[in-house]
Amino acid sequence: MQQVFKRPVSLKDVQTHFCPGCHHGTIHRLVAEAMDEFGVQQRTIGVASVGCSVFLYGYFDIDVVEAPHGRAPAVATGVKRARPDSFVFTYQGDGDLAAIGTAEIIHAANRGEDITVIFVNNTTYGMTGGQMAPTTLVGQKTSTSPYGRNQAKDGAPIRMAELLTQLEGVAFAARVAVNNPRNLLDAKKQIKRAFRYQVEGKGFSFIEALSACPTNWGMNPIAANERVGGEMADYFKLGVYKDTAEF
Amino acid sequence: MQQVFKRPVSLKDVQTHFCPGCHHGTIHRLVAEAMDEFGVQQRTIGVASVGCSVFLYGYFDIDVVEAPHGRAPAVATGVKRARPDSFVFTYQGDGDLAAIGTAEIIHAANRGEDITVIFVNNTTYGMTGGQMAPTTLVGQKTSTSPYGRNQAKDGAPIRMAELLTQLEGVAFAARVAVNNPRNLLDAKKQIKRAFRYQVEGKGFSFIEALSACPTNWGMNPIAANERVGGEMADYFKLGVYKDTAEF
Amino acid sequence: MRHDVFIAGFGGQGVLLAGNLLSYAAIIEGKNVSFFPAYGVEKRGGAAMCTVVIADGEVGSPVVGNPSVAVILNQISLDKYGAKVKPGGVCIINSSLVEVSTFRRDDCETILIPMNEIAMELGDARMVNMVAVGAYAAKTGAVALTSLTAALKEALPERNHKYIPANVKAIEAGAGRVTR
Amino acid sequence: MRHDVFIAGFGGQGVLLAGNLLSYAAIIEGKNVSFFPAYGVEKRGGAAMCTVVIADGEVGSPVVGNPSVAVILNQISLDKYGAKVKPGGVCIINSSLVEVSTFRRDDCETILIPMNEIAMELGDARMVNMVAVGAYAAKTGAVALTSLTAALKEALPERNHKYIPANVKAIEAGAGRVTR
Amino acid sequence: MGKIEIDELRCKGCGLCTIACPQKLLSLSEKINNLGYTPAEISDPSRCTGCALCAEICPDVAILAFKNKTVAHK
Amino acid sequence: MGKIEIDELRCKGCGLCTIACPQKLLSLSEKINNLGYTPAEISDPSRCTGCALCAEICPDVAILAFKNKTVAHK
Amino acid sequence: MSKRLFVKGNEAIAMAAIEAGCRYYFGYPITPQSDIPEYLSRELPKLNGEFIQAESEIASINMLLGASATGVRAMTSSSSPGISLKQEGISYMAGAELPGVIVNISRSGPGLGGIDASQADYFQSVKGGGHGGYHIVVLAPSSVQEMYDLTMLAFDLADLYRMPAMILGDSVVGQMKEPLIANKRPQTELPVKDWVVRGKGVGEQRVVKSLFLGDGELEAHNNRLHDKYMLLSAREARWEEFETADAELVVAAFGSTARIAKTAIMQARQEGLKVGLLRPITLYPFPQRAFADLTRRCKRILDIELNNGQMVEDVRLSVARDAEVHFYGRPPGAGSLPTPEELLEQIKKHY
Amino acid sequence: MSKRLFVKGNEAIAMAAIEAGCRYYFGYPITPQSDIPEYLSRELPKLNGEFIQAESEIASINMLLGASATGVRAMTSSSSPGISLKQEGISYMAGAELPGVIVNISRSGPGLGGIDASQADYFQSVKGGGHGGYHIVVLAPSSVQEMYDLTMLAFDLADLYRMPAMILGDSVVGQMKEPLIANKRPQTELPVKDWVVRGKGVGEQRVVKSLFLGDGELEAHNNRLHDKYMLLSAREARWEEFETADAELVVAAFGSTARIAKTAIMQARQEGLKVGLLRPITLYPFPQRAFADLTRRCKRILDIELNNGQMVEDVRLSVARDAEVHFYGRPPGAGSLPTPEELLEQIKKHY
Ligand SMILES: Cc1ncc(C[n+]2csc(CCOP(=O)(O)OP(=O)(O)O)c2C)c(N)n1
Ligand SMILES: Cc1ncc(C[n+]2csc(CCOP(=O)(O)OP(=O)(O)O)c2C)c(N)n1
Ligand code: SF4
Ligand code: SF4
Ligand code: SF4
Ligand code: SF4
Repeated sequence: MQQVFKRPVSLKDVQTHFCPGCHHGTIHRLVAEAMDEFGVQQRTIGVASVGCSVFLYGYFDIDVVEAPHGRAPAVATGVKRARPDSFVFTYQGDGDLAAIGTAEIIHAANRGEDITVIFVNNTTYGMTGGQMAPTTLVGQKTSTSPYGRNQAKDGAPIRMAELLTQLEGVAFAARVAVNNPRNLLDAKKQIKRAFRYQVEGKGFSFIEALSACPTNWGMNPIAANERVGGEMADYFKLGVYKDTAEF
Repeated sequence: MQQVFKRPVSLKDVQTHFCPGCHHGTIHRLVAEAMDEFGVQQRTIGVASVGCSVFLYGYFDIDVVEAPHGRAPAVATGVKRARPDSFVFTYQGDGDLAAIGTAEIIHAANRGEDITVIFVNNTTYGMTGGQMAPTTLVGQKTSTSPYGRNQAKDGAPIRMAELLTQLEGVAFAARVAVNNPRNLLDAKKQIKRAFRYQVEGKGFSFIEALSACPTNWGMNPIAANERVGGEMADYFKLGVYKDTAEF
Repeated sequence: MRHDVFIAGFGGQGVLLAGNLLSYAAIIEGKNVSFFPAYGVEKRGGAAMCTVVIADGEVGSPVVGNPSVAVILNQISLDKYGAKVKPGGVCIINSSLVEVSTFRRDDCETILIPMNEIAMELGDARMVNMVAVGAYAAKTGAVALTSLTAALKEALPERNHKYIPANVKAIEAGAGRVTR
Repeated sequence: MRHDVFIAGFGGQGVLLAGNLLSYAAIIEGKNVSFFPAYGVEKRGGAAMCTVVIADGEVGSPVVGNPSVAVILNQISLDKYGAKVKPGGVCIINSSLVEVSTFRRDDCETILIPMNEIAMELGDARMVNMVAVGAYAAKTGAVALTSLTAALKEALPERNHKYIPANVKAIEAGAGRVTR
Repeated sequence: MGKIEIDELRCKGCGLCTIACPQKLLSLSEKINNLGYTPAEISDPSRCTGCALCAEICPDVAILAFKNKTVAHK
Repeated sequence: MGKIEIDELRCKGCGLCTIACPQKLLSLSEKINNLGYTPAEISDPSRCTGCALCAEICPDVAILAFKNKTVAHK
Repeated sequence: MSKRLFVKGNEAIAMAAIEAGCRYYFGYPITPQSDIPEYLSRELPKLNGEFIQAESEIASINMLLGASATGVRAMTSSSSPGISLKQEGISYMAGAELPGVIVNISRSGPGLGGIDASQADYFQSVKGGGHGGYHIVVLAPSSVQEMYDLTMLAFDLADLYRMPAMILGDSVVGQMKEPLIANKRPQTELPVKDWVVRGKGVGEQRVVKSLFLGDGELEAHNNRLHDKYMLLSAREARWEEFETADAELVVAAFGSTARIAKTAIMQARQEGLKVGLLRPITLYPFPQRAFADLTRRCKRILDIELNNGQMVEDVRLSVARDAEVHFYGRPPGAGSLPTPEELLEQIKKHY
Repeated sequence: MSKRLFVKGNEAIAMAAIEAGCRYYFGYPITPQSDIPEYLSRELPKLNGEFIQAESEIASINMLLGASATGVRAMTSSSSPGISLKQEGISYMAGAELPGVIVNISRSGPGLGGIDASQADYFQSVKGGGHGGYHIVVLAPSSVQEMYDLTMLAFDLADLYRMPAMILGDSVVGQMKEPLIANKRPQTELPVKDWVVRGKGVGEQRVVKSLFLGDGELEAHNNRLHDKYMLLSAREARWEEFETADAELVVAAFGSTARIAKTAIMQARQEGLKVGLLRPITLYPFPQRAFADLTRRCKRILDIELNNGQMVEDVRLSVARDAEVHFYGRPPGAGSLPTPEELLEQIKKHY
């Protein structure tokens, strides 16, 4: 029998610290697969952000720079400008990218930095214990929105893929999910497409991946997984928002 | 004879420090007129930003809080939440709002803070001596883009009115200019409309005013004024981008 | 008198509740107490641990290097904290889950209690923590059993007050396993 | 020897160029020099001012409280800096634009030169600064006139080198107005 | 029908009013004010309609405008 | 036609594979692994088609999949 | 005796803020202080207050600045990296003489470091981590009760002296639970806030700012601030002395370290060593006089900190010229909290 | 003698950075240092370098962090409020042991303050304005020539010790023009950067980080950093002495103030007063030994700063126990630069 599924080479063979059913693991794997596919592992410099994905270097077998919370796009800019021949990606949560790091992502995107951004949207701050994020859905209860997110006071959840699409510097933007095989296979495709932009020097590429955080949603993994395809995908529509290159 | 044009009450009768032909003066006056029109002077708290408009308190006869560079929307949020009965506006340059203050404007707008933002876009950092701004046009020479803004490295000029329009919290957004009587009269109208949103508690309103900086553009005032209606308005299209309320 | 204790186990074994209960009991007795939980990264991987210090006067340090007693609810905890107990101290160990054959502390008293079995017998495996606290209180006299049972009302959320009688039984069962 | 001077006027009167020229002349003579311009807010409202210190040895402080000489090109500057000149010092004043009747410094030498007129006569009102520098150099001997003329090449951008002969004339005209 | 008053001390001589005036009545004078600027002046006051556009465009509120028996333009 | 290998030490018992399997062959076992999780198990291995969807969805790469004589699915 | 509650240190801060009349909170999540925003997000809405989870620490400190400028009592909290981000805003608040309480439940660094208890932000807090040479009040609680009481004091001192006040704690005092008597807000005579922006009405314009460009204006402003700091120093320095009367060696320590040291000192006393504790409660103003007075008699100080030596400089600057100041530091990190036993050893070493 | 150019202090820094091999600059405009980015925006593109005007100071310091992690020489510059914003990033760089040069042409504060020369960022610079108890190299040039030479030194020290290095100046040294000899980059033996990220290739994974969560790991890391600081202190402290040999009073001052003081000292000497100058060139490491040695003989120090007293603490901590340290400070602002005449008066007062 032939092996039809194996661990990507770029992903270390270790246990992760992620909670059961957390999609960070899946998204990590898809990113590693894309790295394998394009053969960029050896020239990749990953930029880790602060959040549940802070241990990027523990899981990917690549060089990694750790950025302060929210600043990964700026760090990646410094890395890529100094080493234009390297493959540079950031991996950021929604607290990291859509709150504290708003200015950095917008301006890196606007400059059209030749990097790839993997943005994991799980509608909460995972690592710090489930506080409200800019992406928390209206009505969603979190540890700092105990009565549910109130649009009148807290605003509506922010749609980063759509927002960034407005910027000329963005070459590719898509929102994906990994909650079922169909979405997952599409996610795989879009992540690879995003990588291809950078591999061929075609500019800034952005993937927003919807992700489950069973722990902080107070749900079991299956229910959490369902929420991704349910109310989350209802609000954060999956799809390719911008695709400027012909390959 | 009847006086058909007079100095608005909310504007102090003093000489400004603005350079000859600088539109900051005109925009100040229009804002003061809107204040007079709605009779809000006495309950207004202005939030000054850092830039050529830092002396807001010297020109408007209102209470003023000075914000650190870029942070006026956050300061205004604190003011308005603590004093919901006051009329709160920020007045910010393009370095202030579209560069260092990107996160603050996006999130104040996204929360739908009940404030009015006057954004003066003069495609440069006036106060610090004419460096490149996020709004500097492609090819424009500034003291830090001596060879002209290079889109490949510096990105395209950012269109804040359009970008903010994407956010649900934004109730009203318009881009105006004051370079000729027609545009000016329209600017007056839109500024008043923006004020009305706050006066009637209808949410976040945003005015982007194109503005000349003859000094740092190295142009005489008339040529600078022409540039506003010319290449600037070509790229930064005037108009109302969002207008959600019926009055 | 000053009593200090480590309580350690899996998340889910009710380690923090045990520490809280002990603390409330001390407060009821008019004593001072300090409860210091391990948190954040330390508790990743599902470990739970807390330190409780009870004193008549000032509690002093909430941080304890070598406690006089350790209440050990699972294997990992024994491996991590068993060696820290003060010479002459006591280890109260949940023998249902812990293999003590490799644990070498001739200078400590080791009390083995099959807490899971006892809790099960009383009808709910989740009462392991109560068995443990009962044993600790009875062994050390840090707080009276009556204070513990009185403290249940404070330590448990309202909705769980219906379980108080069962918990009292578990405390007593634990206490019954030790002699002072 | 140590020479220090304030040069002050409107923006547009070439105050900074005058200071630069003096500095280059000092460098040509192998001296040390420090040129410190007022900047930023201070220069708002169109004022321009700089301090130049020239010394054979270390220049020491680039900041001068009471200069031995002030070169004053307009009224505001006299009002602001006239009083700061050291007792026994010299004020070289552009009498074309400055009303000196209210200026009371019996302890200073006051040299009045109608610089605008002189510059106009030489064909360009913008050479006021050259007249002033010439007068300063001649009065103080801080630098030689030949050094000044040699320095013009350094201080002026290439495209303005064609004006050097006119500037030299202006320097000389200024120098001709003072006796040392 | 109309009249303007130019505050020569406030005027910075930017010239914007000169292009705003539909009648082309305004120009910059030769004389210099106390800040070194050449203030605007009106050439033929009798032709002023009191449209106030010069006043509107002036960044320094250096012009006041008057008109005969019409409602104030806002 | 197919086969999967579940790494019981890596499995965190999230159950996502149980809903991904088109044949509904997977379920969580009763036994607890060294980290306190109940790992997934396959009930009727002979019915496994080797479609690898369980492996794809597993966040912990705890499943490897094999198939007879077909090209690897990527 | 009123009822003793059993409360986490962080929560005690949140409770005290409410008791002190604070109804406005602006913050951004960070371990190990998130209990504070979590508590306030539950309670403030009930009191008609405002809880904003801001987009960042920078936004938080500036919302605090804005709210404080209107005269309300307001607060922000964070932990070390977040506090670094607030430095510009703190400097602006100090410059504009705005009250406002800032809580730093600090963690270990530098950089991302870890989340364990640390005292390595001492310098940042007391010397001014921001630019421009200002000071803020810095209070260092060492028990849950003090987390509560000093938070109320922080609001009062901030209002009394028109300056930001900081609570500097760590995860030991933040995460531990202890009995708490929820004291009422002290009756402090507070100055009228006649400087706040409120809409000028028919009155005078008011401006809250730190920009001073007139000749000599900024210097005068700084000198006024300096005078205020001197006054603060003369009036508000607070410290605890424990067993110092006959001590031959005095331990200097603050916050959580002082708690650990206290047990070590009790142990030392049991062994017959005459050891005491001088615990600064206000880190700024630093209790210089207490050290000066004490070292007129006792010539041996052992300064203990969870860092590589920071407060020890202020101790050295305060003691009598002939006093010996020794230092023992444990830079923080997972597993690096000193134990009483360990500190006892250090005491014996320097005794 | 090579040709003497006539150059502005700020430009000297930019020129030196290029001579030192720096090809990457990230910054955000702020007075009074904008000459630096302006110069580099012209020159770096010609050298195939990268000049980025970032969206903020925070982005700048983090771009520096990223570039530096790849091993290139890189720089950022700003002024006080902007430097406050960089504190978190500086702490991360210190924690990750990244070199990189940071220029602070500081201005007066606190808050927005003004743009005049100030030395009120001394504490922020040398004590660590960011969190976590780290240090960075801090160099204080006092002439245009030193702006140039010390910038090159900053790059070397940063690489030698794997830590950020700061140039701390102000508008006096930044805006003044003086003759400059554009020295060649010194031939320094630099360690191989075997820690940089570069794409692992077939080699070992490399990680640049400041997170250390293992038991005892972060403490060990901090202790290693501390050892490095001690080494730096032992080897790299630099200072200038002027007329100290027979001095009965020595002025301590750095940067622009030292320049002003020098003239005052020359005047004092002319009047027969035996006065000298001890000017720290490295503010961190502070030249403690120089002060200790000097005050074994000369017991009177007059510390002069453009602030209300900061370096004076390090002076007090360094001098012999029986030395008297006096302080004269002018907090900065428009019109508040002291003159030599004024300092002479102070010298006489304390002589
Ligand atoms: C400056 C700063 N502020 C706050 C934090 C605390 N913090 C750590 S991770 C995190 C956010 C985590 O949420 P997210 O980015 O959504 O990632 P997730 O953990 O959900 O994957 C925060 C706020 C920090 N480390 N630094
Ligand atoms: C934190 C910080 N960074 C930089 C500055 C310097 N600075 C003052 S104003 C300004 C920008 C001015 O440009 P803009 O906002 O476009 O307003 P304008 O002057 O053009 O009206 C800058 C960068 C500052 N004061 N604070
Ligand atoms: S807390 Fe949430 S995001 Fe973090 S590992 Fe657990 S499930 Fe994943
Ligand atoms: S510099 Fe530009 S923006 Fe500033 S006052 Fe002058 S013209 Fe206006
Ligand atoms: S527009 Fe105003 S400032 Fe400009 S020239 Fe006319 S009157 Fe003068
Ligand atoms: S998806 Fe993976 S981790 Fe989850 S139950 Fe299945 S095998 Fe286990």
